[in-house]
Amino acid sequence: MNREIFIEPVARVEGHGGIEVIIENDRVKDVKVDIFEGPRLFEQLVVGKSPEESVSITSRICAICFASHRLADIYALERALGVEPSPKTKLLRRLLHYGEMIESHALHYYLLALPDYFGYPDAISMINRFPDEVMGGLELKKFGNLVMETVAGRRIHGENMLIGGLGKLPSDEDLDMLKAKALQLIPTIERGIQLWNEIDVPAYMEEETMFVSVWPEDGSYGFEADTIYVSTGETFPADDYKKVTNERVVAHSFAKRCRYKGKPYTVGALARILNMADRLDGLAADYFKKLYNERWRRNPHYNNIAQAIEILFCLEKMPSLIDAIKEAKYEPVKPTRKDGSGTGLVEAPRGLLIHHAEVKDGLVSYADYVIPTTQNLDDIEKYIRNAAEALLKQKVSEMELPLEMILRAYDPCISCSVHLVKVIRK
Amino acid sequence: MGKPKIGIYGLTGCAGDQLNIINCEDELLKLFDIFEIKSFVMASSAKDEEIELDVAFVEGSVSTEKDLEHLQEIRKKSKILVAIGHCAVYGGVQSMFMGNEEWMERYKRVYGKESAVTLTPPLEPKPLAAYVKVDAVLPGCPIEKEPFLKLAGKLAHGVVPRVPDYPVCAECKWKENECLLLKGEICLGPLTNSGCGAICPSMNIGCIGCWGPIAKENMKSEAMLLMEKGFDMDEVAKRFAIFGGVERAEALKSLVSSSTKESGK
Amino acid sequence: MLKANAPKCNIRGNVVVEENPYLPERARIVRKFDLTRDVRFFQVRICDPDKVMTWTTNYKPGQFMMVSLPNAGEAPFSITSTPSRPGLFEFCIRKVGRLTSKLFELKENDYIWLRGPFGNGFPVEMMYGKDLLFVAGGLGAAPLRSVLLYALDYRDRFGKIFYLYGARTPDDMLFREEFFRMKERDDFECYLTVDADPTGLWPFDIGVVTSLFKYVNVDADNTVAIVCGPPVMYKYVVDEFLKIGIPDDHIFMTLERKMKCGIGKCGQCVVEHKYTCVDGPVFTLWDVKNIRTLI
Amino acid sequence: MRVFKLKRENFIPFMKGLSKFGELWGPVRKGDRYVYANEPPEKFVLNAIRTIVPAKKFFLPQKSTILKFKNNEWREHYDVKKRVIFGLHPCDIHALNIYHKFYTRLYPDPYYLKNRENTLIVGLSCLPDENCFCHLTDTETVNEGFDLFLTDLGDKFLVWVGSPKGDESLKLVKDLIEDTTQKDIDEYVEWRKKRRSMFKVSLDLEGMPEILTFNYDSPIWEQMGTACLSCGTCTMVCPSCTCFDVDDEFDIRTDEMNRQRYWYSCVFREYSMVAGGHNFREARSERLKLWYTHKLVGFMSEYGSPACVGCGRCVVSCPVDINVITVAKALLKEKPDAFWARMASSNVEVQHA
Ligand SMILES: Cc1cc2nc3c(=O)[nH]c(=O)nc-3n(C[C@H](O)[C@H](O)[C@H](O)COP(=O)(O)OP(=O)(O)OC[C@H]3O[C@@H](n4cnc5c(N)ncnc54)[C@H](O)[C@@H]3O)c2cc1C
Ligand code: SF4
Ligand code: SF4
Ligand code: SF4
Repeated sequence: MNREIFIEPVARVEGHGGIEVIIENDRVKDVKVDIFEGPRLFEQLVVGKSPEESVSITSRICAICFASHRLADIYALERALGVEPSPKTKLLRRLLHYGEMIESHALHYYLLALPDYFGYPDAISMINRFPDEVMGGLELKKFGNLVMETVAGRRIHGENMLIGGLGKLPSDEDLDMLKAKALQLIPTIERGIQLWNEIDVPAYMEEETMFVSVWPEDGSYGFEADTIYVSTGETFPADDYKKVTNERVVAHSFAKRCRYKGKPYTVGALARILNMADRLDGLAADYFKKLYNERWRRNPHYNNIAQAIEILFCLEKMPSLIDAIKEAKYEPVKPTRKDGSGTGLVEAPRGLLIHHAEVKDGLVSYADYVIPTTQNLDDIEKYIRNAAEALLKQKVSEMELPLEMILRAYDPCISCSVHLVKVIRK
Repeated sequence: MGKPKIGIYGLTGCAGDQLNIINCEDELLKLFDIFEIKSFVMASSAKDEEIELDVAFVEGSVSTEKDLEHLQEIRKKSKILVAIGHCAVYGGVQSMFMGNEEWMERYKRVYGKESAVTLTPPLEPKPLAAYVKVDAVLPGCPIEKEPFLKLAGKLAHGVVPRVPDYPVCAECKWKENECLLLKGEICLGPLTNSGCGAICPSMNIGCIGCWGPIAKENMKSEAMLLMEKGFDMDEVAKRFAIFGGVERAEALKSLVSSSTKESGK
Repeated sequence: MLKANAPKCNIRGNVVVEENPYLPERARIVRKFDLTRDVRFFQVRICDPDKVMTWTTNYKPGQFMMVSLPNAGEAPFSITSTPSRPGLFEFCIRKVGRLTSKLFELKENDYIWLRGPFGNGFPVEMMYGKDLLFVAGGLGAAPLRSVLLYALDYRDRFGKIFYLYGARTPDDMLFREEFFRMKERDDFECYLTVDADPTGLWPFDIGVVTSLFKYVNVDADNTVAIVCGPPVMYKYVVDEFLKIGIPDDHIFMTLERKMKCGIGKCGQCVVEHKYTCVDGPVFTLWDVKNIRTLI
Repeated sequence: MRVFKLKRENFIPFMKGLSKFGELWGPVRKGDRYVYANEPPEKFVLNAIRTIVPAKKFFLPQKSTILKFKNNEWREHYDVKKRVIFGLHPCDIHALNIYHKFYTRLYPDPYYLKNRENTLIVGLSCLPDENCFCHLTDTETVNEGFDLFLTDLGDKFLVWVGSPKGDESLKLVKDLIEDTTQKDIDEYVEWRKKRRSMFKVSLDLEGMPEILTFNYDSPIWEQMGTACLSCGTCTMVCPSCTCFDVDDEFDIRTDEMNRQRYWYSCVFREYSMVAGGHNFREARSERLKLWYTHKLVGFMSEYGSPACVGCGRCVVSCPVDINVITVAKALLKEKPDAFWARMASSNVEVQHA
């Protein structure tokens, strides 16, 4: 019973992950993350490809956060090729990003996390007790999709966002339609946020940790930047990402893990909201202040409510963003050089995502991607171990769900998978 | 006939096809109503793996021994097995270098030693049909909602659907687009299965072929046409390969080798 | 009952369409049984009682119907019954694909939908007083049975009748028992053959269908020959007809093409300028010589 | 035929007046080409040449539901709108006339007829570009098949009335039109002369039916077959191509079964494929040969004239240059400068599955 942990560096892992908790003599002996996702070798697939092809290929890394991957790749390659996109392009990218945040967070909060807290196998079963909330969640998810469809061309793997510009600009009518819908949905997410009050957040795993996120230079709350912020107060330029992530190969596992200064850290909605709390405004700030307490810094479950607040944030920002898009000037921009390297930093819904690319003679020569889940794994293990120790006395079958919920709180791409945690008592 | 019992499964891929099923927001309840969903791990933790299935939808490529075992189990218990998405139907982008015998090399470049993995042995990614009988396919990276609902509508009555015999260009013309090939851009529409509704050409972006190669494609003609438009053969061959799947990878070998001969002259 | 309408309209005028030729009529399966391993016989009755008689008396042998099931699609099938025995339509259907597999799942009393009849059919009036020579191969017996039964029902209107039928094995022969019984009749000559007889119990000829021509004895100038079978068969059978001396325009054959509408619109059955669904499926050898790629 | 005059400044009010008949559709710009779109008349491009897709889309839409099935019953389904379609050129109207003959013979198609009945066709004169060849197909002028037809003479239009429906529709704009004068007629004659002189293509198209018949086994079919992408573009854009396919679609949202028909093409692989997998036209060259013989010969014997109206859409749409002009040239033994001819003579050996 000595298995090794297997995580592909850029793997998307939904449905293919598992965590094994081994208990021996009433002590937690081992917590193991197994990820069965087959290797797809993306970093190798793009070598020799043109930058455009790289962008198309890397958005296939993940369906739920294809836009983040695509944007991270575009940023990395634009930096490498000396492209400074026009204002409209930049703003449309932000809109796409908001769409993805809303879609992904709504999917996770309403369809995957809430059923756990309320004791249902899925959202469909939850519908009888919370019809408005569940339908509202679907409504939000649908809106997120609509935003992505409008801006990127389709809900998943939309090809419209290109290096230096777009294939086709969305029409003003379409944008106005999005704006109107965003305003309509604000009360929906408010109701969703209020559900949190009914939840008794488990406390058995609590422990302090570090939070890492982007740090937009203009002082706003946001999802893209050239700077990384660590909750210790330090900042790093994008190209120095390795100083933070410190990807290393652990002895017992083939997977790379990340630690900052030897300590595990957390990325994601919770990290963003704690790091950039001062930068929130509007209703999002109000709800955050109302719901915040010191436990947020010790308990990963609060990632879920952070997601809900971020949905609200995106909806609130959307109208002014859309106005700005309509005003802004558009111009497609061509690469100014054929060689270079660059790092793209974005916040995927589940946390900091880094694409680093090097281009030689117009073709990608090297690529390195650091995905949020890799960064969270050590913290996930830590919290699961804490919880397992606290719940030791319980029956195995009763332990599994609480442990699974911790993993799921991270929305770690494997969140959709069930029976993730296997407790083995020896 | 009672409600057909179905299962939705994922092997190695980006889960986009399953996600797009979940993305059928307005129709999801209806789908749960028409079918008895026995397993859909991505959407529900209620599952029943023992039962015989009328239809199994499988996404993803076979990329590990574990994938293969899982697939064989699913095949055994299902009457109709439907491959959904490019990975399941053609192998996915991860199979673009299929057959060039360097897979282990690339693998080691990412993972270091080949022996370091003991969890489940990795396999070179392949489509489902490389291992089991597949009764119907819905290509696409990812699948689209409308074709999926149409497929589901057919399967709801036990009718096994077929992919259309016409390429993206047909849908592109239905949408009244100008042809990008004529404008000198690289568009894989003529070689690609229809179904997406010609999304990309409608946005002035050449089709990259994500619905996979259409049966009996005329790759030679398109390749030569693009060469006349000023692309070089390697560039064209590379583009063809990205979503070309396993079969085209084979065909491309001769395409590339003959072009090197040509340019050697 | 759909009839081809003469154009009632010019470009300026408005037209009133009395019937929608795409609209199927509901029918019920009355009886079904297997003729061979993969061919099933269906007797169906139009559900609307007012239409039962008009529909089943107003067609010609050799015509076909578009048979459909919702979702499984629609396809042409020859009517194998004869208007001389009204009340029911009969079809022989081979299981080959999407629609036919669904048809095979149906039980008695289940609904199916019909449109038609379509196609030109055999010109039976033109055959009056003539000797008839039928040659059927495999499933080709389905459309020929319609004319054969028609001719037998109006036996006195025709001269000598020869019916030659070849199948791969005894098990592949459609209506075997029916033909066995017919062989007893002395007002027409029925010869059956099989390519091979694995059972060893086959009492009649063994060999390809052309080997049965040795039994044929007709007045060549006054004979109508009718052939239907797999495409490969036509050439050999036609050679035999020509050897006997039957004129080109007295040799009829029914052909198969993909059809989606049955009324000369979808285009998929087109051969040069002929639409197999409205100009066929019955063609003469003369047509075949003039319309390239017809067979 | 009755003719009136419409001052140019009255064009917009005239169109707005007609739009009381129904939705107004006309040619608007899309990229470098044009499409019929439901837009205000200010956006219509009066010198537009050949829309990407012809007006057949109004009568047999790209995809439409013809029947619906519910409770064991099939029902007809119509989705008909009253429409004014403006901007059809003579070739387009000729093509519609072919459509009309085709769809009303034998078993009149009720969907076509309903759409036709609810459409007001307003033609528009045009000046040819280098790809127009309606002068070779005898379709450069048109006498019937439209309700109204506008000839653009610069500061004014001549308005020809082609049907009782057209006559009726003029009541909607009666204040805007006036009688013609001798001067208008003289100008019109001048305009025709000018138009005639602008055609560039010259070719013996009249001889095509015979030439095609004689060239049935010509190797050029094989050459074109190796280049043809089977993309179907030529048939989608050709205003006289009529083929469709039918499929049932069960809409799980409404529990309704829709029998749909959609544009299909003789160049598609399964066009002539029958049960058992036998394909009567397996080779691309066979399918192309059908296209050309059916359009240029087959139609002759059925309707008295070939079905090509010289609009030039296939000429500007086929990515590999297979079109009526290059095919005709090749059959007439003029070596065309077309991609497929270059491909046939190239010695690059590309093998593929
Ligand atoms: C005038 C006429 C009369 C006829 N009369 C009879 C009759 O009396 N009895 C009878 O049994 N038949 C008859 N037929 C033939 C009958 O129409 C076909 O058998 C029928 O269309 C089959 O329909 P299907 O939906 O079951 O098959 P389909 O699902 O349409 O497919 C049929 C077969 O075509 C092949 N095929 C088609 N598309 C594909 C694809 N994409 N991939 C692989 N294979 C493909 C396969 O081999 C498949 O099995 C007649 C046809 C005509 C034109
Ligand atoms: S743009 Fe692309 S898909 Fe559209 S017709 Fe041209 S080649 Fe085909
Ligand atoms: S146009 Fe091509 S690349 Fe775009 S979605 Fe369709 S198949 Fe994929
Ligand atoms: S064949 Fe070509 S030129 Fe002739 S009508 Fe059709 S598209 Fe126009």
